[in-house]
Amino acid sequence: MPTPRDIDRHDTDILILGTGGAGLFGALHALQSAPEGTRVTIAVKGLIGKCGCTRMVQGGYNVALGGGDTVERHFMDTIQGGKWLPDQDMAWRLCEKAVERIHELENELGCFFDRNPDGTLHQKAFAGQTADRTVHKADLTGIEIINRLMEQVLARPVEKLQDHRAVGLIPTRDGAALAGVLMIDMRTGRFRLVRAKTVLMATGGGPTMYKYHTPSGDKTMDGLAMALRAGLPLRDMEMVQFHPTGLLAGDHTRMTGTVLEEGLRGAGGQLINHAGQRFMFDYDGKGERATRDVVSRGIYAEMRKNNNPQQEGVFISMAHLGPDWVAQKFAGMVKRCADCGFDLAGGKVEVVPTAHYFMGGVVVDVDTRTALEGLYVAGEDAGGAHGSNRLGGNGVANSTVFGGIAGDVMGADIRAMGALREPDPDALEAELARACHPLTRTPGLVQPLRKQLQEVMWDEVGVMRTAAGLRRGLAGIAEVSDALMEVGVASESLAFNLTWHDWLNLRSLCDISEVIARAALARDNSRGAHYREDFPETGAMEDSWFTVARQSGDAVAVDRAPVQFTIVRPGETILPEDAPETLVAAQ
Amino acid sequence: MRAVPRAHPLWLAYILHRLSGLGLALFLPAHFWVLSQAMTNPARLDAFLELTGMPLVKLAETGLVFLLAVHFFGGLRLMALEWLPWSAPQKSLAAAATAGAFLVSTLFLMRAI
Amino acid sequence: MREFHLYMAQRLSALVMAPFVLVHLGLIIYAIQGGLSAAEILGRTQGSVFWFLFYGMFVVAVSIHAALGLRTILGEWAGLRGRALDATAAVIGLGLFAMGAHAVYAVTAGGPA
Amino acid sequence: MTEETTIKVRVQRGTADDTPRFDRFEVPAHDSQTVLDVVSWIQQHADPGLTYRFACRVGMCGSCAMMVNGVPRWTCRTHVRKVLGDAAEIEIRPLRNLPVIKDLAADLDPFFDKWVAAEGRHHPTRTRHDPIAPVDPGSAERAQASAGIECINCAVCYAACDTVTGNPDYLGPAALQRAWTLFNDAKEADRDAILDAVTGPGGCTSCHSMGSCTAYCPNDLDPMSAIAGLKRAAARRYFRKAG
Ligand SMILES: Cc1cc2nc3c(=O)[nH]c(=O)nc-3n(C[C@H](O)[C@H](O)[C@H](O)COP(=O)(O)OP(=O)(O)OC[C@H]3O[C@@H](n4cnc5c(N)ncnc54)[C@H](O)[C@@H]3O)c2cc1C
Ligand code: HEM
Ligand code: SF4
Ligand code: F3S
Ligand code: FES
Repeated sequence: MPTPRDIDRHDTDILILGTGGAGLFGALHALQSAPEGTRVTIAVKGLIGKCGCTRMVQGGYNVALGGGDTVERHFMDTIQGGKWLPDQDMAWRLCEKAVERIHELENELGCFFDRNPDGTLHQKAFAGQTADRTVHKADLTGIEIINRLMEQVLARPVEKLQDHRAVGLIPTRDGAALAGVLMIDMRTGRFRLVRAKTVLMATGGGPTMYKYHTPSGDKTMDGLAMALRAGLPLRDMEMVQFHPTGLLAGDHTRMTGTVLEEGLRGAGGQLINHAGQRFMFDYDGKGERATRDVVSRGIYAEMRKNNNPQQEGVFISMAHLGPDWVAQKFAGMVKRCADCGFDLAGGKVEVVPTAHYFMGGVVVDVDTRTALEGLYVAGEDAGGAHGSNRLGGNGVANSTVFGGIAGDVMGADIRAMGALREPDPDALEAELARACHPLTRTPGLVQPLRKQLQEVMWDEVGVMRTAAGLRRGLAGIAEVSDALMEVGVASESLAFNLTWHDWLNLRSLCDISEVIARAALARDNSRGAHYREDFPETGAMEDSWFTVARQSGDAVAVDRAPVQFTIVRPGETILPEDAPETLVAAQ
Repeated sequence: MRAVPRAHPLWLAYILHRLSGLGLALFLPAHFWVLSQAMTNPARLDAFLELTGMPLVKLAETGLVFLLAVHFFGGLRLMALEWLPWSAPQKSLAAAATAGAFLVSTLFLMRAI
Repeated sequence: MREFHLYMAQRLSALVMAPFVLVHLGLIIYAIQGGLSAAEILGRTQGSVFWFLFYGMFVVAVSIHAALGLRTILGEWAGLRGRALDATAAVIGLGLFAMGAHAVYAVTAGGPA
Repeated sequence: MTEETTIKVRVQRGTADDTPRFDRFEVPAHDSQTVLDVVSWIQQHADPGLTYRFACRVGMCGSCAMMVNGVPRWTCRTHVRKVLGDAAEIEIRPLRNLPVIKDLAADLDPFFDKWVAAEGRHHPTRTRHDPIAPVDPGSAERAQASAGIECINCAVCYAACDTVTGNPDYLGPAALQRAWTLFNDAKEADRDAILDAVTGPGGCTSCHSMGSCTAYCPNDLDPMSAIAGLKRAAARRYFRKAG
């Protein structure tokens, strides 16, 4: 077993964890704002720019660019979409800075977004928006953004630690500041302690503890688990966004859970239940075109009515729109389905709601600073900007806006920071022991436990929740969690030992699953993505509060904190009096 | 050959062009040497040219002309592909070039016999 | 930039050769009927300024072209690099040129004025 | 699946230092099953030491490319049925033309170093404080630039190209295609720098138009034609300077 003496040590000035939109923008802006000679290091669980979810962004990027749309309108949509739970200062910052960020992406990084025939940017409206606001590159917006970011970062003098997994935040002895991050160099299996004056955590959350989930396989809530152990407060942890149409192809394939895009329903795709009937109009007047949370609940309810184990989900059917038209309009989706053996254009494809995005995260201020000096958090790891629900298109705006801000702020803050801080040896020892725990046990299979957790979370802490179910969920999580501590990993070779990392992934997922369930239990009303069958009311908007979870000793405590309506109060608006309700032409 | 699992028409055109070029380049010194005999030793050249009547040598000769034809058409194809702005990869061109090469060499063979 | 010049030299020499090859091929097909003889060849070429220029330019072009072609192949398939590669290609090119020039001289010099 | 059938798989093992060896596995067959699922099953159930790479699971990140029966593919988007055919066995090896880190995980650093060496990044003419450049989406130039823009840098083309195998300096199809995209971008500031970068040793002139890049790109992109575009542009510049 490695001891602290076996750890490789490495020093830098600015350390960035993760290379999604937040991490890469953090790196670029840190290079721009930090004094000459500052060392910037970027560490990532996979390869730079090739993991994480920013790459997977399909629909696009929300930004108000005139034509009637305003930052105020974007802000109001964000607040209303988040059911008055967002941190209003963060939401404002998001909407305001997105304008500059999209210019930066186009002008400085070289992104090319789709144009109108007159050469201006094309913008469309996602559900829940009152203006054509979403900038996009066909339905592969994320690839364009992350590739351009990646190539700019690769060409610059940053130190690259690829295949490096962060396993623990190591504070100073007095606990007042962050000293460094303990990592595993996955290629060699050796530990590496990287000290830095400032650390940006941008590991992208990722609700992959659900049986059906969309995010990339590398995302397993590591960042939030590390923050929890470091004693940081986490907010809105019950808020898991489900995308209504994930592919269902069996539990033996990684394809299961991946997204079939929103546009299919927008274009007139029909959802059909096991009895062969359209059902969404039973739940909402907008039918299949209702918002994500409503459609997800509709599908989930239909699934529960059906006991046929051969057919778990419902079907999405496009054929009535004309197979040729579908094949042309949704070429990418049709090909993706065809590759795994399904005919989206002419047949029907089985779908389920799938865990997509995590609104909860570390409590931060508008400058991405956290309660721990030296630690900054941006992107999906940070809570607050979306409240109880994220609008489609606000996710990548959030990660790029706040990633850039974090880079700027770190570059400025570092000027006032003297020497690197000394890590607390006890904390280091504890994190080391934690990561090495499975190496001391008899080897066993990790995957069945991951499946067990995913079933529990889906059944009890999923689309619809009850107090009794959440308690069963907590018991189930504890069972998996305890069992995991008895499963070992063969330790002859730790070099690129994926099974060890599977174990660590599941460790993070168990820890955060518990927080999700506890926060869900604490919220005795239904808001946005969180739906309690036993408390279907939203509660008074005026008295909105959000949950704050913290590790205290061995337990997780969940408190309530009132939402500060610093910009607008429920029932009011900051739009001019004569502003129309929506600028989007009716479908 | 290791690369065979990845064979496709354009790749075959490439390997054919390369092997024919290589073959020609190896043959060229011999060709020059034979011709040089014209001055120093015409009899020897004649003796050598006699040989070209023999079927085996004929076959080899055909092979050489074939190489030249293949390489020639392949080369033109390549330069056309690279320098003229084709909208899509012209696999048919590759096929046509090979076909043309075959045509020429069969013509040659037929007339020679 | 040097790499690019070599590329251009190879392509341009190929273009120069293209008409020569056509004529040469035609000639072979024509001449081979009824067998080849030294006298026949020499009768056509000796003392002809046209054939001297024809084959002379052909040889110059092919020396450049083949040497550069072999340079590529030696680089990719024999792992030769840098100085060694350049030197080998130069030797091949000069060698081909010397032999070719000798051959051209042999078949075109002297004869009926 | 009514009856329990299995798929025979041969997997290359070992690190950069070892001589590669092959391990054989029998993996339960399913209706919807990709090559990545097969590899994952082996690691999750049969041999916990097996190393491979993946992230997005849907053909967007290009992390999962491997050689499947000698052909480079995105394993996450390759249905087993497509490669099994009549073959009795599937052979899976790490991506060709790149150093192996361990088992099926290749080191992509050379690939990305070449992306950078080909000047594969935008050279700006505007800043974040300027308006966004209007661009006619229907122009011919834009069509050229857009043709290769959806490349996900999976290195499948790089693994397919024999010129890469033979010439370690060769920048390869993906990097060159990126350069061509930038060259045609109306917003690009420094086209000469791009041409300079791609006409040096290992540049576009090393390509023999063998077309394996285009034949195997899972995204249906056409790097071969992009490289031809660079050759054309370089030749044009050459004659312009000479004339
Ligand atoms: C399929 C899909 C479609 C989407 N479509 C849209 C859309 O159309 N519009 C929109 O606005 N949003 C969309 N989103 C959401 C959007 O992708 C995310 O909100 C955003 O990209 C998150 O960015 P990030 O930088 O925080 O994290 P990510 O981009 O996910 O990056 C996280 C990074 O951290 C790394 N990492 C994780 N753990 C560790 C560790 N322990 N150590 C080191 N590194 C680690 C990861 O490998 C990765 O590089 C979509 C998401 C998905 C999954
Ligand atoms: C007897 C004459 C010739 C000889 C000995 C010869 C030899 C060669 C050789 C050895 C190569 C290298 C092959 C490779 O790189 O794969 C080559 C390449 C080439 N040849 Fe020829 N060649 C001859 C005539 C021609 C002619 C007449 C043309 C065209 C009209 C031509 C066009 C080309 C082209 C375009 C290439 C470049 C191939 C590439 O880069 O992939 N060659 N030649
Ligand atoms: S061109 Fe195609 S094969 Fe090559 S890296 Fe890009 S997407 Fe992959
Ligand atoms: S396969 Fe290679 S040689 Fe050129 S056409 Fe493609 S890069
Ligand atoms: S896992 Fe991302 S492309 Fe296959």
